[in-house]
Amino acid sequence: MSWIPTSLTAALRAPGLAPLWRSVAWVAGLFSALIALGLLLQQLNPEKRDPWKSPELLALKQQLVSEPNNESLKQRIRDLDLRLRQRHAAHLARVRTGRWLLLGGLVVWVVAARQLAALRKTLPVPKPDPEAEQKAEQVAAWSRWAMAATGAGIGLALLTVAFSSRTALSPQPVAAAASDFATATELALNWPRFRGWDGSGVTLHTDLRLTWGTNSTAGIAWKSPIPAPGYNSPIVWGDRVYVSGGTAAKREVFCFDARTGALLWQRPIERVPGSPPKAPEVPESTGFAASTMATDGRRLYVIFANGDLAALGLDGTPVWSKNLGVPKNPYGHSSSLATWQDRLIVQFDQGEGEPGASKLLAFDGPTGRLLWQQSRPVEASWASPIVVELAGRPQIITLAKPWIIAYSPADGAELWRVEGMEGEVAPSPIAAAGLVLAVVPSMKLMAIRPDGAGDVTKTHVVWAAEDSMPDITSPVANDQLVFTVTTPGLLICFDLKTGSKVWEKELDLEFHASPSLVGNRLVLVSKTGVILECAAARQFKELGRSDLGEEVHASPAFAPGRMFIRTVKHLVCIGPAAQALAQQP
Amino acid sequence: MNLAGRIALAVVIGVLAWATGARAEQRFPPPEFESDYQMPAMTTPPPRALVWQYIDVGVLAVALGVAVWLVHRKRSRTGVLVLSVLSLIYFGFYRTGCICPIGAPQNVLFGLLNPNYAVPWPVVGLFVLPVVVALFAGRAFCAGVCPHGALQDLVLLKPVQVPLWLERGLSLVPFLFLGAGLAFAATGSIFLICKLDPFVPLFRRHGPTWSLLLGAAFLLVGTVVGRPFCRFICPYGALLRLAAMVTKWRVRVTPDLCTQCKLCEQSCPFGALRQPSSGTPDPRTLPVERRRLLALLLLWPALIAVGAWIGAHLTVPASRLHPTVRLAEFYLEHKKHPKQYPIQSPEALSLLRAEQTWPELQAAALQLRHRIGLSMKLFGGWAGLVVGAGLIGLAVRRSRTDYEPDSGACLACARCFESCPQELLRRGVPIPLPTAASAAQPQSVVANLPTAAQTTNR
Amino acid sequence: MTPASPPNPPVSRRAFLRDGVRLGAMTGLGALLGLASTRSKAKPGYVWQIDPNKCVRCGNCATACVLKPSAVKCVQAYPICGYCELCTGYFVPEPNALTTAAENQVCPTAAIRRRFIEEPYYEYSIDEELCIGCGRCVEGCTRFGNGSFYLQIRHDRCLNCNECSIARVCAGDAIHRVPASQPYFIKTTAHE
Amino acid sequence: MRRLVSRRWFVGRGVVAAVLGRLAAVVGAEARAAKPPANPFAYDITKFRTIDPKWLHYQQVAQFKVPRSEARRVAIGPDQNLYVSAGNYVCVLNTAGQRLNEFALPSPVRCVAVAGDGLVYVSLRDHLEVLDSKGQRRASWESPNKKTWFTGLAVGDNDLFAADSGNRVVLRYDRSGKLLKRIGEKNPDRNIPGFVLPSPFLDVELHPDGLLRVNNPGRHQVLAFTVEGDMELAWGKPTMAIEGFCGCCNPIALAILPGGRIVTCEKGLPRVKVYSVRGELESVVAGPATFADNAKACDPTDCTTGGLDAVADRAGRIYVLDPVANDLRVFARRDGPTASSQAS
Repeated sequence: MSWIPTSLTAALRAPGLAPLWRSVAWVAGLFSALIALGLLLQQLNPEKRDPWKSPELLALKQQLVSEPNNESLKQRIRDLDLRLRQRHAAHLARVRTGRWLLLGGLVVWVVAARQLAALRKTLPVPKPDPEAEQKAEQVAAWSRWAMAATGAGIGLALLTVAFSSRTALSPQPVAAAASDFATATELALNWPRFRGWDGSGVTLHTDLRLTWGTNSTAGIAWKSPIPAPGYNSPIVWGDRVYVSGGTAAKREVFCFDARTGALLWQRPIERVPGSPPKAPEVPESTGFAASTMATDGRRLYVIFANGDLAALGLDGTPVWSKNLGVPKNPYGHSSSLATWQDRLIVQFDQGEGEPGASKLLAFDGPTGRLLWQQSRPVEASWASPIVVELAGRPQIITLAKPWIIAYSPADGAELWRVEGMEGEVAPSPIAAAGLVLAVVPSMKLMAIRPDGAGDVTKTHVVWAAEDSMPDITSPVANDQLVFTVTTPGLLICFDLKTGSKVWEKELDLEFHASPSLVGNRLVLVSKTGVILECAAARQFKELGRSDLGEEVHASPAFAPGRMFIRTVKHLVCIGPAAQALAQQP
Repeated sequence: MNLAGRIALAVVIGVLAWATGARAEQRFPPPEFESDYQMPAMTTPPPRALVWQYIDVGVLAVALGVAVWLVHRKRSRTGVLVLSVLSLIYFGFYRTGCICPIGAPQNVLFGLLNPNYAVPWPVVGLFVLPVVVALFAGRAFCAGVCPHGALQDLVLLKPVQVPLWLERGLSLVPFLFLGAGLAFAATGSIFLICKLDPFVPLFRRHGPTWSLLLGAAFLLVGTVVGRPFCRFICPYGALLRLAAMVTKWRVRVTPDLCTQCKLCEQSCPFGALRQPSSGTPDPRTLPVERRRLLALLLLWPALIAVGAWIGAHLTVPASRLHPTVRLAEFYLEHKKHPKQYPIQSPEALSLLRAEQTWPELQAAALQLRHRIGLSMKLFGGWAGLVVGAGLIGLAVRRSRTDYEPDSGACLACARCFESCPQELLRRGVPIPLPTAASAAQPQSVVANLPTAAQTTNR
Repeated sequence: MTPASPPNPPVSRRAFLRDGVRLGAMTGLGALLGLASTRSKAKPGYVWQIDPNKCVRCGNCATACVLKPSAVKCVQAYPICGYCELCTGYFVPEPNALTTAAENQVCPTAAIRRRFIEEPYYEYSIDEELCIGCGRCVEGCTRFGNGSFYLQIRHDRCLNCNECSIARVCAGDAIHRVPASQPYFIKTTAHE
Repeated sequence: MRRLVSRRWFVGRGVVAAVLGRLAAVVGAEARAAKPPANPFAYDITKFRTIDPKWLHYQQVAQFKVPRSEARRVAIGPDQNLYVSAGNYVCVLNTAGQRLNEFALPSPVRCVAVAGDGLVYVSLRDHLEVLDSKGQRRASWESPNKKTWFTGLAVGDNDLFAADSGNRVVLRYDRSGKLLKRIGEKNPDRNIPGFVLPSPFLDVELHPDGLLRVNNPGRHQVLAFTVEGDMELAWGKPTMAIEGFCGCCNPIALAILPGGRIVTCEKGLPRVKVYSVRGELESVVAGPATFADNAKACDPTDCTTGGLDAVADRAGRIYVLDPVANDLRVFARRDGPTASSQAS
């Protein structure tokens, strides 16, 4: 191999060949450059060529979903699809050949350019260099600096990287914080707020005896005195029942054992930062503890008429408390609390609609931090908000004069609003069969489609039934019928789909408690303590009544096999007696 | 049917046997076809057969042998050139890279530290052979066997000399790169050296745009700067450099008498050729140099400590190169600032996995980060060590009587041989005649000869 | 002076030093070989492969491979295929009709061949030249079917990079080195 | 001069390439930094995951774990107790989920049925066992077929029906274990299409109207057979839409409500639905949202690990077994005409 290459190289390096090599080098170089550029462009945006990303094709396929029998459309899809895929294949082939061409071009270029370079090579003309040594010293010095600089430079670069990066990764568990609230199922199986988890007054625990005839107390499992007055309704979590009570002097939370009725603990809410030293004047008709408590399954929340708001652990240990200011409210604050995930939702309406007076507030359950607040263009109201999943999104539904407004619990953004609330708004909204039902006190019942945005007064009111309507109690509904009962005792049944009246019935009773649904049974508790059970059906049918013999203003709460009713003095449990319960799961 | 083919068949059969083995009877029967339908088998084309890996090692060994012979015995630049072309074709364009000796150190270390990856013998061979050769005969691998080197060598057209001081300054980089590559490989984070390799994508004619462009850029720079990757980046080169420093048979411009004609001075495009320097130091500078050396020796441990300290602080960003840690961090970030990722997007699916396996993932990530922190400290220490050693190396004065390549930096490309008149005489190759371009040239040569003689007689 | 003549004293000291270091290096390499031999029992080496039970069909296989089109392809495990007429791996979620027309196919490159066997059974097979390894069909088959479609790295195409660029971004952490002697996962799911 | 030009040319190209490289890098970086693009390869079925509330007439009233792992099928006895086949056991639970009794068997129990007289019929993979109400083994019946794979049982006053997925047939035995008939095998003359089973989910139920109901998952249908093996009617159509059955093989399990309406269970998109006897969809009991674990079970492993089973009690409550979550959920109608009647 010694002589062949040498002679060969000698031949190739005949000086005469220089121009040839030069032109070859130029041609090959330009050729390669062009190919390389082409390939680069192909490489830079391949997406354009990917058939599966063609917006046109996607659009056509989308269109086909809406018009499945459009043959010409199908044909267009097929043609386009074929065209796109052929283009894709062509692109791949092009790139493949392009790469080989580039390789070839470069080989030729390298060979030619090398020959050229060899031909141009001339022997160096070294001159004796007297100060070579000094130069060497110079270079040595520079070298030291260069090396130090390299080291330092890299070191600094690494340092900047090191100190510009933060991390959240640590041995602490994070998942715990994620679910600091009960699941929807848990909430639904308990009675975590006024009128149940979704505020509809419907219980999932349908196997319970509600009445037992009038002249006995057979149905009463137990009956325990509540140490402090209050119009709020009981809430239930697990086998605990909670109520609040209050006077100008002292405001408290009480916890009862659901099985035995024993008062397990009572916790005064005192030394609340910002709480007025002297309790405000509030009328007897509402008192200090008209608002029902709420729980997210981890903490209890309670609010009083003096604006004190507090969170307790399920065992009564204080978590946080604050004062929202004494509400400007002729009857005293009575809107009940609501929760969403680990958030507390407070509807705090006051005044005559002066801007900024009425608010909707969301607090972080564990800390009490204010997460967001929305000022509401409404007057004081006494209705309670509900938080429900409607039209695929969680919504807070609020009633007050003059607006029905829905908010997003995540950020408080207003979702939609409907005008038309009048009078003193006390009945709370409910959601049934995908509709929102709102009572305009003693005037009408409205059904609203909750999938709108902005002011949907014109567009989303499905129906409105003008009739003698409640001024205190809230409606209740299954997915076919809606029931309302007025204070003087007029019970009306509407068709949920149409709003047409199905039947009405004069009851010889007065009502402050809102009606409830137990399976297909409608339960009413009268002001005088009469429990009335009738069929939630298209004809009125009384199924039974019993008498507690005590005044009742609060709405009942439910647990598996039990119903809890707060009378003016007592907490009453309707259901099998404690020892009977022991066997039950 | 060739050997590979037969092995392929064996593998397929093996796989099928394994597939239709123990659990087969558990399988719910597919439909019984009334037509005489034969159910096709799933094809399993085998990977590149094992023999070929041994063959590669064999070829490597042979090529190394030839290279040594060409450089030390035959002393033929042309030969080396031809060999490098062949290597480029075989190791480069035919074998398209992985696993190559440059990446092999990572596999070796990874294999030694990772229980469920045992280094295959061929890989060990790829790693060891060039080093051994370098220990005895210099960087023959770089000269004509490494496809990366060959490629750059071929495109080197108009060498410009990189100033020596810059050369020395940058010569630190390969060592640091080697340290980083090993540090990451040891923890299984990433094979950095392979990830950043600029030429393998060219050999494959496939790869991410950025790396193809990187390769192109290196080649373009390489047309004027001799082998930029080999000199200023290549981590394996750093290893071989260390080995070649203590090589037994050094590459010399000529085995014969050096006439100090300086004709070879410019002939090395890689800045490896060193001028003669009298070992006798200048008495005026001597104390300064002594003090400098002393200071550096004392400074060395401090440098190492600083390096380790920096390394320790690199733990967090470095550990992000490990997919597991990265996922854990991504998950936590997502928990803090939730973001809606499109349905079935990789991000969404990764987050789902993190969600489902969080405690284990967290534990794994933390453990990994601990290990990575350790290796980063070591890397930092190594960096300090390298810088210190470099400075000290400069501080000690070497004496050279002749023009000769620095045995560590010399890539044994045999270029300088051609430029030495003595060598050409020895080989009976005609000395190139002066061209019109340099008329003054012959005298200069002649003029130098006596001075050379004097210097030697001194 | 001639090459034969003994070198000057300082050089010889250096030479001695060098010999020492070289010896050390050699012993070091020897030790390394020893260690390696204890660790690697003539392992035939490794290849990259996808564990179908960890694969989550994120689509990275189609995009992240250094090869275009990817070395990952969908494979059909015929013995566990249901030969369904309505193949959720072949048809889009709501096919307009159970025909091979473009608008009904889930595969973006029409790489799945549908062949009638007998009422009501159809054979589905993959044309690897067209398949890009996106895993859309795998998702459909796995979600509603027997999971007889699944993604595998095809070793006649795979370059077996030292650093598999898909493995680095795999959303399911499904890609790992497997012994080259068993280069494929063969699905044998017991249907229970 | 040319040389200079050419050098500049080299350098120029170098610069151009470098610039392009940087550009590409920057573009790439931005592409990565920007919000992720939708996965072009997504197989999107999200819109089928949510169910129109107008169908949801049921609500969950209870949920409890199955005391043993690997729950497969559930049956209800005349005593209104639940018999759950789980692992190698048959667990007897009351409707509140308390374990009342437990029968151990030698190998995994595929399915179970309880006769009016309290006898418990259990199918292991390839044969049947008869237990008394105390769990004492009374008899063991072999299957006439090879590669038998029992996946469904139904028992009437004097017949037992066993669905054999392995042989794609429903076997009719008398109560003494004598094989009387092979029902549902492909038979063009009696225009019986035959069962198409991509995976072993063949179920059989005895309907109050005296006909058998058998699912034909590969055809996305429910078939009605006389006990003599004549096919009377078939309903069900393949679609992802709520009113039909989707995927490769659905429905996978059946249950009969008092009054004869038919409950169907599906895998893939885990759904439990109620159909009229004629096969019109009446309501959806629960969907993927409820059975999240089950829905996930289909990825990353394949869908044969998913699936549901259901039974209905006298009060019309539906008990759904989720083998993935290994629990039972109890559903009752919202406007329950059934809800008031006391269960257990």
